[in-house]
Amino acid sequence: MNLLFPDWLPRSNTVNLLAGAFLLSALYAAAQRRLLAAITAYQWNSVALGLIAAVVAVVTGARHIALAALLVFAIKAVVIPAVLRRQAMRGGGDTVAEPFMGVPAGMLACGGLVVLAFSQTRALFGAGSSILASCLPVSVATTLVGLFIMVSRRRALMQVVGLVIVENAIFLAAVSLTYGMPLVVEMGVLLDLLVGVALLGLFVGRIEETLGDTDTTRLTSLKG
Amino acid sequence: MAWLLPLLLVAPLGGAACLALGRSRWTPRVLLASCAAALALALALVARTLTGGAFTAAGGWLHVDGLVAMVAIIVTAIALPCAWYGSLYMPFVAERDHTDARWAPGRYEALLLGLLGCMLVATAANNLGLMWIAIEGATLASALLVGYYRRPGAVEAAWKYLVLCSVGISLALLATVLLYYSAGRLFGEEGAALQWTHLRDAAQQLDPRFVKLAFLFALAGYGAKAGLAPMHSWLPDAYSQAPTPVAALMSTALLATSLSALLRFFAITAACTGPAWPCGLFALFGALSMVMAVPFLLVQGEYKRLLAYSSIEHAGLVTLAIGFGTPLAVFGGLFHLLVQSFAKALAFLLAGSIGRGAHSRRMDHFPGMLEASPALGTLLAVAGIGLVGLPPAGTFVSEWLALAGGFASSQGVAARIALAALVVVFLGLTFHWSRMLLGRPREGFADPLPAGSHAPMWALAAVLLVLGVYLPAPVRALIEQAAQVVLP
Amino acid sequence: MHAGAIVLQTVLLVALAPLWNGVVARIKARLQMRRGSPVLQRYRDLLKLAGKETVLSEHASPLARVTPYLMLGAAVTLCTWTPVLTTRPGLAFAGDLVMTVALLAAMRVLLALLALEAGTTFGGMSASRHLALSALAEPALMMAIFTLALNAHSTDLARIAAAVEAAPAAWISPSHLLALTAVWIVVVSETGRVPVDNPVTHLELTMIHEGMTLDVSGHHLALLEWAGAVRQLVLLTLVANLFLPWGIADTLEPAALGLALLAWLGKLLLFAVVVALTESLTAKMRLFRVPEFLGMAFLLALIALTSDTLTRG
Amino acid sequence: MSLTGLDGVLLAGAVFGLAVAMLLPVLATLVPSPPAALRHAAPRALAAGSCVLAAVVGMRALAGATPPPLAWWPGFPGQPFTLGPDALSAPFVMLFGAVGAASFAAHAPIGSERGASARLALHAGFALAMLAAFTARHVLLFLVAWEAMTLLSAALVAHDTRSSRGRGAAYVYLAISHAGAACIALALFTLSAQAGSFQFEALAATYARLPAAEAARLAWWFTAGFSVKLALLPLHVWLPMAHPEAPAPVSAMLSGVMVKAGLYGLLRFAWQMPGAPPAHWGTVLVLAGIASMIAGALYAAVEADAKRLLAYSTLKNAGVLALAVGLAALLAEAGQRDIAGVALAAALYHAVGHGFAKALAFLSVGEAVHAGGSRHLDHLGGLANRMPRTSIAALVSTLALCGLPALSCFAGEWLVFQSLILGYSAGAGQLRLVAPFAGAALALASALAVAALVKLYGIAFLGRPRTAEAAAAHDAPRVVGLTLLSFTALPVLWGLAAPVMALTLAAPLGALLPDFDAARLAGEAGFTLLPARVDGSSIAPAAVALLVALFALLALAWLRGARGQRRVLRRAPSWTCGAATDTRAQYTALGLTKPLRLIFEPVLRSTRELDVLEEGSPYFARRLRYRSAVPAVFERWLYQPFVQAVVWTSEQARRLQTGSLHLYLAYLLATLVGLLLWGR
Repeated sequence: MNLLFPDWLPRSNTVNLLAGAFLLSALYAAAQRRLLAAITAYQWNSVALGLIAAVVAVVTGARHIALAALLVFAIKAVVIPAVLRRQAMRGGGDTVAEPFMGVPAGMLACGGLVVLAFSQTRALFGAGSSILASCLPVSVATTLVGLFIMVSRRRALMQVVGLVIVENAIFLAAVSLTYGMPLVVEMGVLLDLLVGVALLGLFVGRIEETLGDTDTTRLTSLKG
Repeated sequence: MAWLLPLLLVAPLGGAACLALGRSRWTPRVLLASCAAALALALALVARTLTGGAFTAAGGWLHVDGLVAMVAIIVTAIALPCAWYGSLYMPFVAERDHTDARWAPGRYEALLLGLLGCMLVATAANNLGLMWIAIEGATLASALLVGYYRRPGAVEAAWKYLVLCSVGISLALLATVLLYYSAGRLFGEEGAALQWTHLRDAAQQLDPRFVKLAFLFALAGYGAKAGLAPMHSWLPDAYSQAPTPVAALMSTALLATSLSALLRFFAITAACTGPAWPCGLFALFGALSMVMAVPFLLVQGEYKRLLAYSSIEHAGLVTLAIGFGTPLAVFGGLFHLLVQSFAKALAFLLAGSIGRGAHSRRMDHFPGMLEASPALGTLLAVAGIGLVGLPPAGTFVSEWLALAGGFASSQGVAARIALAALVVVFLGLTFHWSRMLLGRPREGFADPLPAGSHAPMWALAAVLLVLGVYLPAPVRALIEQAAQVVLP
Repeated sequence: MHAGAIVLQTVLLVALAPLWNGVVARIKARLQMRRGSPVLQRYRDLLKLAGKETVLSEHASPLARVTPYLMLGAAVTLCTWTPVLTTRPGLAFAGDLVMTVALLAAMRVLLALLALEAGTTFGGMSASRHLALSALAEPALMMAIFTLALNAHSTDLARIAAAVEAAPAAWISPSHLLALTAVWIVVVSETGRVPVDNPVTHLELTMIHEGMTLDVSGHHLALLEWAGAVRQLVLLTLVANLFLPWGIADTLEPAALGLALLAWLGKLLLFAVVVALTESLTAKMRLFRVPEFLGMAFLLALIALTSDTLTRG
Repeated sequence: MSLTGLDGVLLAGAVFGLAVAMLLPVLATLVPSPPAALRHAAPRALAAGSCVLAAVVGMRALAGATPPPLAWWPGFPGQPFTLGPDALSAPFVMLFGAVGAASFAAHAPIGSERGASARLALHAGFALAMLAAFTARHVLLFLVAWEAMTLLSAALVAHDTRSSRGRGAAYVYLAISHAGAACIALALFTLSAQAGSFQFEALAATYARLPAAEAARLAWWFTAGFSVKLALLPLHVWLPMAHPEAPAPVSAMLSGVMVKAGLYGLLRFAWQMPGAPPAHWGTVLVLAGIASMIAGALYAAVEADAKRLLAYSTLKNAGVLALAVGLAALLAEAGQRDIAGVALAAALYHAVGHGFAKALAFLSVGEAVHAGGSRHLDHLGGLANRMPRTSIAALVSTLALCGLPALSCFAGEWLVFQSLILGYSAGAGQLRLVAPFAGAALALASALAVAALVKLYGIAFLGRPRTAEAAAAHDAPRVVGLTLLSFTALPVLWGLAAPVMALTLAAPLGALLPDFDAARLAGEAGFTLLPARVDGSSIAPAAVALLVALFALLALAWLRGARGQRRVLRRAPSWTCGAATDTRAQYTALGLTKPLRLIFEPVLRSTRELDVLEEGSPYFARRLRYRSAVPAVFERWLYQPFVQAVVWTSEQARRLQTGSLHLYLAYLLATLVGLLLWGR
């Protein structure tokens, strides 16, 4: 069980590194004006997640985590970006994400969210346990950043991207904190995620066919 | 035990059958049959629970106690009348709006049953991960149902519903993970830390910091699903756009399911950190939801949106009651959760007949219902009585029991706020109802559905009224067991 | 139970009631340098009316045939407990201040209803004015006597009289005088005297009391007239014995009673002179000034009450 | 259900009878072709009978036979529901029974089959709820009954589903009453939480033990709640709207009995349970009472709608009740407990007396309105010769409401005056200041009420019919007419036998003022009514009535002697100074009290407009239109601003829901951030 306290692991630094990359890619996505670039950022985000999963798998030697890592690569880094790209192309090629606020302001906001997340979650850990020390704050921060992306972008697809980034963050927490939940659960989670994204894609399509484009700020016929 | 798996399986199987049958005259019957079977099995489950107490099944994946049995009863008992009504309503809509032209046959039934199955699994799941998956599944199924009519409004509502609830759901997943971690060290075998029963039994040893964090995320996540303010924004759109039977089911069964999921977290947190902290948060969000619903109930033109806000208010009342934390209040809250479902479902089903008959969803377009159609008018009156909580509707007793427990509790202020909110809501709803029931009816209003469509509504009304004057011992025992689960 | 006293004062009041009107009329005539009708003329009128055929409106309800009798009955009933000669009238247990005012109100109600029986313009008009004025007069009367009642700690008329007599200082107290003025105004309006009303006119624009009996004739009219006279005399007696109870007897010795009788007659004569003077010196006021007049009475009575409170409170 | 003793059986009979009477018409509609008897006659008779039973229970309870309460456990948490009269509720139960019986007997089916049976079912349910409200001994049962009473009567107020007036009235009534009920429930549940029980006995025990400040707070909540039912200014607006709209038999119960439920609540929860009302309670009630009396009488005087007029007169009498109770509280506070007893006796006696008179008034006027086809007095007239039975009842009730001696409303007001005078001379605290004004107000209000009621009877029943309908009016159906006539006995009896009847109130008085000896209210041989003081004044209503009759007969005899046996009475057209006038020459209802309206113009602020439709010669227009209205002051200046403010705020608040998904997501994000920041 001492596997749960892997302070002595040199690899923990790699995990920290990857976690940093994870957060950075999320921020990078938040900074994007262009849809496809944001999707790419998400792809990098997923790759970082998969690497972390892999490292944890190696560390703990838990098979199901390795499997989870594979799944992450397959679904999050390949399938979902592909789906999103196809939607983006159908939605008129390299469209602009049209943020409500300028990039610098958005970055400032994201920075604030990250600080908040770190300040609120650091306290939860003692000085030790470095992996956790970096991963939970990162995942919470990324959750908030993902939410912020959803709030601040007009394009329906951008909101999907924000959502999947949030999912990534949570998956990071799952993998890093608990070294993976039971396999079945993770399967289910991933499956649900897949279906969810498919559905979102479906509705993006419908929005397009009913509204003519995917600017979600126009979706205000129901109010009061 | 023997009843549990069939209960969980009957709905999905029926759904698959519907899908397979496609547009066949058997499809609706299969739907009805599986709903009826589910109700029967749920009743059997209740009997089992009342006699034998709580039990865990399927290697710790499933767990049945008072709360589960109660929610299962709510889900199935509402699903049957809704499906019954829908079997008359949906064909009518289909041939009027030609919806099925764009929609593969049998899928409505399949989705409905899928939703039903997911809700039942989510209710009976002991493994928090499984519960999460089931609720996500329910969300997806209901999202498709919300967008069933492909008109712009429906698509918009479905989109908002899907996005907001997915975010909420993922926060709930984070909560699950955190809870899992907080117990990570305690249990040997993998996955045990996801089992609610284990967590509850070991609540004392859990790491309160993580439990608290988990509860916060769960509150935001499952709270959004249950429609607590300020995460409620999707709710009026979804309820007003979804097909009538679906809206009825969502505003009652899905609400109960999400609340029960939230209550699982609540129970563990209360056992770990002591009840004061989670109760405070519950009271806060409950009172907030009630107050938030008030202005929208006062100034509202659309009937179904009105109902949506009213269900926000009721969800708030239940949450608040549990936040009071006194036994009487918790009993009242859960009783309210049970009895308001019948009032709300009745009100929503009426929206179908009346709205279609008047070719409008605006309340000022169907005045004088008592005269236009005495049967529908009477039902509407009963629904109104149930929603505002006047005798002899059961909601009267439940509301007052909940508040009575509140005045005694440490949250007396919240109780007074809730009372004030209830009074103002009463003013609003009675105003709208007086205009719908009385006055000179519009020309040419006719009940579009066959008279048989009244039967399910009468059934709901009967339960609502009976529970207002007499609470049978089994029901009472059931609610008490459920209260035991929430706050031992 | 001194039944004798009761019968005596009742007979006295009922018998003398028409006389007082005659006396007033006579004094007025003298003031106007006329010989005037004989003092007993009123009795002759009453007897003549009593013998006449009575014409009843075809729209009148059965109530119209009962009302005159009830009016007289109520008026005479008042006489049984009004302190006339002694502060120990026999039937004091049956009625007190409130009962007196209530009976007066009852007579007013019956009279107003009677006025509406025939369904004519004049009936309605006078009934309307009558109701309006009495709505102000009744409370004023109530208040005025109430002032005394508060000092007497009782609404029993005889006790009030005794209390006032027992405390001579009270006679000149401001509240007492204010109340007296108020009650006098009320009596004037209740009895339909100038400046509120003119008992001899039948000009529809001005008449109040006469209009209500316009459709009444024959023995009904006789009963009404007599009832009105008795009521008026009772009111005057109340003023005389509650506000100026000089000479009223505390015992039933003949001497005291005789003295009381003289004092009472004297006061009535005094009142007659005052009324006659006002009627010949002042003009009748416009109808819509009358409410102010009565409102003043109400105000005075109220001031009397409160000033009493403040001075003795 | 535990049935013990005769009273238990009687009470159970009344309850079940009313329940069955409520359900029968409903169930009858399920039968394909129900016999008419099942739909109306049978339930109506059953309900009337049950009310008689209730009246008997009430009287026996007054006599001291209070049965152990019926108990039934509906399965809700807490103790079983208990139901039974006690000393305090006894007079109200009796009043309820008597009025209820009359109102059901007079509830003739009108209009469509369906509507008639629906009305009857609602009526029976309303009666059942009221009986339960008076006899409940359990918090939850009391609230259920209280709210059901409001809801069902509101449904009856709106029984004409097409009348927008009825709808508005029902809504205002429901809204205000529910707000009041919320205050009551708040106090009740706070109390029951501290008592740990829903039973009234336990509540009373706890209530008396509470610290003074807290007990006072609860008492004020109760007062606020029950003042709504008692319709004290400014919570009265619903009464003149709602009472007239209901069917006449229901209006009789509303005005005659339900208003007294407010008094019952005040006495029970703000006086009996805590042992004594809180400080300043008396003053507040006295002032509210004075205001209600004068406003009620004044608006009644200028009202032209027969049933609204009666409703306003109810407002006036509610004021009298409040005044009496307030006086009692002040006197008890000042230690003058025997005088306080007089004031309380006044309140209870007047409650019952007014209940009888007002119920009779609504029943008879309702018949007249039905026969004349309009509620507006100017469309009636001359009914006395066309509906003799009804008009007798109307006359008696009108005179009784005028507060004339020997009828039911006189003794109560007399006792009020006595307590005023005695309290004043006893120098009881604030009373020295209040008493004169209270006396003046009471006198003024009575005088104005006289004007109003004379108008009611005089315009509607006397004179000439003003419309063809009124000319063609027929008397009420036989059963109804006989009901009215026999019910006439009650106000007369309550007036004539006042001393004896006052003694029957000993039990409820003892429940409120244990050391008050009610026997001193009646003089020797129960012939005179006394203010509990031998040295005080006294009245003998019966004696007065006898004297009046005696002298009237003497006068009759005298005339017989004076004119021998000649035929003396001749019918002839009315004498209008020689002119032949038609019915329009009669005074109108508005005209009759126009002088009053002018006198009180500054208060009423009535609006008048006169426009000439057709000019004739310069001085004589051919056709005129004259409109006059008395604005509803409280609605305009008190309630409308409140409603407008609420609606405006809601309009502003609705901007939260703009439909923008991003905004909603922002809410979620903000909530999350907030929870993370301050959640723990």
